[in-house]
Amino acid sequence: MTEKTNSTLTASAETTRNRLRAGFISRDLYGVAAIVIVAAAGYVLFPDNLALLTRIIAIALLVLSLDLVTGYCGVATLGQAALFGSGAYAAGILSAHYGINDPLLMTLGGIIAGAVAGLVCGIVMLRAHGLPQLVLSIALVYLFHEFANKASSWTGGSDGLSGIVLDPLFGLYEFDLFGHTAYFFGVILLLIVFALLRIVVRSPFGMLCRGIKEDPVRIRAIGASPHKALIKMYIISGAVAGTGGALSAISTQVVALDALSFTQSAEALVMLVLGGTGSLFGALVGTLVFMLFEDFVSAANPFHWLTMVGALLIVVVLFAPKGIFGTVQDLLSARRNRTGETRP
Amino acid sequence: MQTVFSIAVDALAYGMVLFVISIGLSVTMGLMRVVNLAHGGFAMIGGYIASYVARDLALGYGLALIAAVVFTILIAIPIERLLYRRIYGQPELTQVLMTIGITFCIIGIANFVMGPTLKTIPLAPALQGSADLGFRTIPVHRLFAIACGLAVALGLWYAIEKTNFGIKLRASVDNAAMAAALGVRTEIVYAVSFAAAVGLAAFGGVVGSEFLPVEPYYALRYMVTFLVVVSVGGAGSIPGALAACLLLGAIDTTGRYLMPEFGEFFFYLAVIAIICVFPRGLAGRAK
Amino acid sequence: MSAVFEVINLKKAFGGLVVTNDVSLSMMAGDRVALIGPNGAGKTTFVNLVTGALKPSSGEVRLRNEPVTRIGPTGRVQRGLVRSFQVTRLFQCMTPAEHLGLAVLQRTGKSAQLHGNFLTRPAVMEEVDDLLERLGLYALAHRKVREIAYGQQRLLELAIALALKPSVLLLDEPAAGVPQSDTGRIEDALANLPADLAVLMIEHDMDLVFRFAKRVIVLATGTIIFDGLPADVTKDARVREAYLGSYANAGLNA
Amino acid sequence: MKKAAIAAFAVMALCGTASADVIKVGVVGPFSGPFALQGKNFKAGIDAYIALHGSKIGDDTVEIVYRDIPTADPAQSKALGQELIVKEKVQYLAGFYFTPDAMAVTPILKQGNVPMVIMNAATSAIMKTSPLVVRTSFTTWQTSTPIAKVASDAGVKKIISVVSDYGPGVDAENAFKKAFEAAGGQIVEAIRMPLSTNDFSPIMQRIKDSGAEGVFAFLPSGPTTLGFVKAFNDNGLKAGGTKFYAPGDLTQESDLPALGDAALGIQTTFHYAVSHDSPENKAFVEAATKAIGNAAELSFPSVGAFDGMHVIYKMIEATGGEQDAQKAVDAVKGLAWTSPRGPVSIDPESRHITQNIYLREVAKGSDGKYFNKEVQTFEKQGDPGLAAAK
Repeated sequence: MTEKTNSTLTASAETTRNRLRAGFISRDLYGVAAIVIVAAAGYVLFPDNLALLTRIIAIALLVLSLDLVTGYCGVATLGQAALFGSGAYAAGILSAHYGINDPLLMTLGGIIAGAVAGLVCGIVMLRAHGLPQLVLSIALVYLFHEFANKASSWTGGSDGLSGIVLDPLFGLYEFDLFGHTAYFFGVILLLIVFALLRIVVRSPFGMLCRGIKEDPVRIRAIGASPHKALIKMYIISGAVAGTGGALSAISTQVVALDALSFTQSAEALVMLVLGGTGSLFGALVGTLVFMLFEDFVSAANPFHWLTMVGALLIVVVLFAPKGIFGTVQDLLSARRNRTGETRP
Repeated sequence: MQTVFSIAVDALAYGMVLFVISIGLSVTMGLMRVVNLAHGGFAMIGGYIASYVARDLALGYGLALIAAVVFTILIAIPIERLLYRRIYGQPELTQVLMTIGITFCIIGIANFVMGPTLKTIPLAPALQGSADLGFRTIPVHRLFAIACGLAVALGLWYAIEKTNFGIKLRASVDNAAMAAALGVRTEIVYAVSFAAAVGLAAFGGVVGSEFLPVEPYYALRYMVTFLVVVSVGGAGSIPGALAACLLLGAIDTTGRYLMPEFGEFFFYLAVIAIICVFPRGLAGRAK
Repeated sequence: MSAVFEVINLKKAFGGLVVTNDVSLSMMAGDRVALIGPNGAGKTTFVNLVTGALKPSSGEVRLRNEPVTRIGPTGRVQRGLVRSFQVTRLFQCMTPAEHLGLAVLQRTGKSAQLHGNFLTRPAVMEEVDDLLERLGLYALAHRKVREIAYGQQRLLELAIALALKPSVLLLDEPAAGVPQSDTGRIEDALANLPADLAVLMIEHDMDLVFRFAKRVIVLATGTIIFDGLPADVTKDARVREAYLGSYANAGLNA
Repeated sequence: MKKAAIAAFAVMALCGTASADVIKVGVVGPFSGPFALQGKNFKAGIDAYIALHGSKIGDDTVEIVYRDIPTADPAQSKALGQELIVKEKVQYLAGFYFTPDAMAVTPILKQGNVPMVIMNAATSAIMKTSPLVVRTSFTTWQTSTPIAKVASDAGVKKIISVVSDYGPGVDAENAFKKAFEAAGGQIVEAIRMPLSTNDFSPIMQRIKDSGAEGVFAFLPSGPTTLGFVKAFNDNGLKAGGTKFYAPGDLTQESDLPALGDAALGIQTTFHYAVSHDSPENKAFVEAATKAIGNAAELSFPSVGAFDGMHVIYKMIEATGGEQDAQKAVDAVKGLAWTSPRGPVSIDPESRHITQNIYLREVAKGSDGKYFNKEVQTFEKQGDPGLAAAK
């Protein structure tokens, strides 16, 4: 290797590094801006459909939380709704049984319950790997579901938990029929969670988790415990899912067993893989595309839309195997590399 | 004592039905490394075909069973060529997405073509009625299901462990490139195994239809059950799957007898306990 | 001067099969020891016992006079016992800088922090850059590992071990799988290892052993049959007996 | 400022439909998924009503907007309800197969100035959540109470209750228990089994061991009823003379072909049998069969939907097409008419339908088809569940 090419390479490493450093803030800003723009566009384009949009936000939080454990840590789970539902029920029970109707306190309750559920699920889930782990997650979500069904004096059982009353947000904004307050509340929650998660995923801890996903043996060989890190991530994930659950409880004022269901978990996983795992944007894109597509086709043909959704999933696997966002990102970076090479 | 025997017989019958339906999935997941969530969909297609042949065409149960296996495989061949072939060796989550998509399509099409009502498969006269075991009576079709389970278990064990094809299959699984270099046409091995798995699914769908009635949502309704038994057994292991089915069948049946209101708890707690003790499944091999 | 690393009467049996039989050895700071032995001698088991992946049937492992036999693999790493892998175990989607950053952060107890990024931490980056430069990987700092050559991956493997600032380093065939053209760089890197580091290298390549080691230990069927100078190893009757047949004439007479 | 904007927007949204010629009715139901059959029946009932009575009421034209909700999913239901009210500007909400789905929407009715006509969801308590709810289906209490009298009239003293472990199952158990014990009978055991039960043999063993003379059972209509009834026969309970009582969900007409001979002789009480003999029902069945395509798929939700449309038409007549939810609901309080199921009326207090409950027995017709044969009538039954829920 000659001196000259060596120094060019070194210089290019230097620029890469600077680009990366600068990229943190700008990518965060792009992300926040993108959410704000999409949220505003949703508000302007579908002012009559804010309930759907709020629901998308709640599910997006669930999918983000799933991305943390599946996308960043490589733990496949079909039981993420256990965390989401715990948050939803906690928020709902606070209001319906304890008269705590402040939406912020209810959200806090949801976050705590989600984190606790995350801890419990994490401890159990990490006993196995691969397929058996997937089955553990299924067993867990069914246990949570059954528990909620049994504790019907608290949860309303299969009739759902109703009687959730809401104080105005900050004492100012009533939760109204059109769902404006709930929508804005949801958008703000999403922005906060997104910003915090951006910080977490590029932090040393985030890097550790990516390492665990790729090779836990190597992580142990540098003296870190994958188990501890994964439990921690599960708690964070639970808090995020709990936020989504609380938002769902607040915006709909009902919580039912489906919030804790296997179906909900599986749908979340489908949305995540659809968007692309291992990236917060992927989680958001997947949720948005799936929910909007489902809403569109199920309104267009309420009787046979499932086939269309199935076809969408197949098409995505065939033509965008890394998920929608992952594949777009690959295409863009491939183009950047090409243009980079042709530059003198 | 009589009750204990009685429960044991029920558990055995239920476990065997689970085995017959799930074993095909164990083959795809363990030997072909494809998380095939559409397995229940193929079982359902088998059920529909059998129902059509036996009920609408009145051609009899035996013929219905054969037709179900043959036509389900015929339906599955283009699906394998066009879709499954694209996901061999892909990450598990991609496989999950694809096979859930296929399941949705199968459900949607079944609902459209066959309608949402339950379909039954009229049993052959010889399988109707009950047999006397001395301490209790048992429906003959349950004995038939137990026999089918044993036959399938033995047949598969023989095919995988003792035949030339089994050797090729195991070689392809362990190291596809090496097997190909040795002249094994892995594509064909995979296609044949897939067809066998689908055929088993259809067979199980028909034999098990007395327990799990055929309707469009079948494909998703029992997906979890199949996935659980296969994983608890250790994907790819015939004895493992058999043990898991019998064990879980026993736990499920006993739980439902002793404390029906906590039946679900029992079952899933048992699943968690088993996996915690055997993190790779009952017959899981270290990787 | 006391030993930094000691293995005392280590035994491991799987059922009736004894794979590590009463092995004892000790190393001082700065030692360069090669552990060799024919296939099936129990080298891999020995490494697993020492790093804590396996529990011994009896015996003890000590690091700087502290018994670590009951301490798990991660605890031993934290106490300064670091290993490299025979086949590289790296994170394919991460960059060398990230690998080293993670190792440095882990060593300094900061790998669990939920904020900030190592690229923006001067203290971490200084160390990372230093390691990258020492091993000639600086230019590749931000390439994904799957895009870089295997020889360079081996160097990175070494760099990670160094980033953990070990007192004892277990190198499992550091040059395995590397094309001939690249072995020179690996040997350079080995020659430049910190002087006070105790290194135990498990190796097949006798040329490398002779150039690197000041002391050679031969393991055969789970027992140490030779512990002495490299110059003496080929003359030892038991070593010859252990190798001849399984290893034939290869390497030894060179 | 923001509030004012919202208010202005709301006024616009609400006034927009006041003088419109097209009156939209939003129907939420399970049109896909495991309960698609019931959703299909909703649509058949609605189509039948429109086919028989036209889509015009005075100058106004009725338009139905369908929204799918495959399983109980209140969050989705609320989103759909809001969308229908705010975006589609429906004046009436109808449908609702599951209780939680209905419960999720009731809190927004008042603000949206929209009445809700429940065409199925069968939990008594829904009626208390909003004064703008009217129900034209039934409650589980309503259909499960009379069967207790049937059992005790038949001289059965000891009964074991076996229900699916979810809201309606528990309702059925309580309703039966209350009525049966009041009639002097004894519930020897009450079993709640998980909804996902596939193999009922162990349950049958429990029934055998309990020493009861009869079984009261409740399962949601669909695949599990098939397994339950078959297990009942296969395990020799039917042959052993154990009596089988259930509300009519268990023998809904669309499941009968699958149940076949196994169901023969099962006694159930319900508000509607497709075989009901009346000119109104003949006309209804003919129209509904045409709408659904396959006669074998016709089942009870269709009649709830049919009568629901009747109530909505009356509401539209009473309000002259103006959007006034309270006025619309008030107008149908006490409304009485002859439905395909027989004489019915809307109870002014509870806004729930008062109707005849029939004792039926599964029989095989001369054409080889199975049907629910009405053998006894319990006239003018209200909802006993509402009182019990208090």
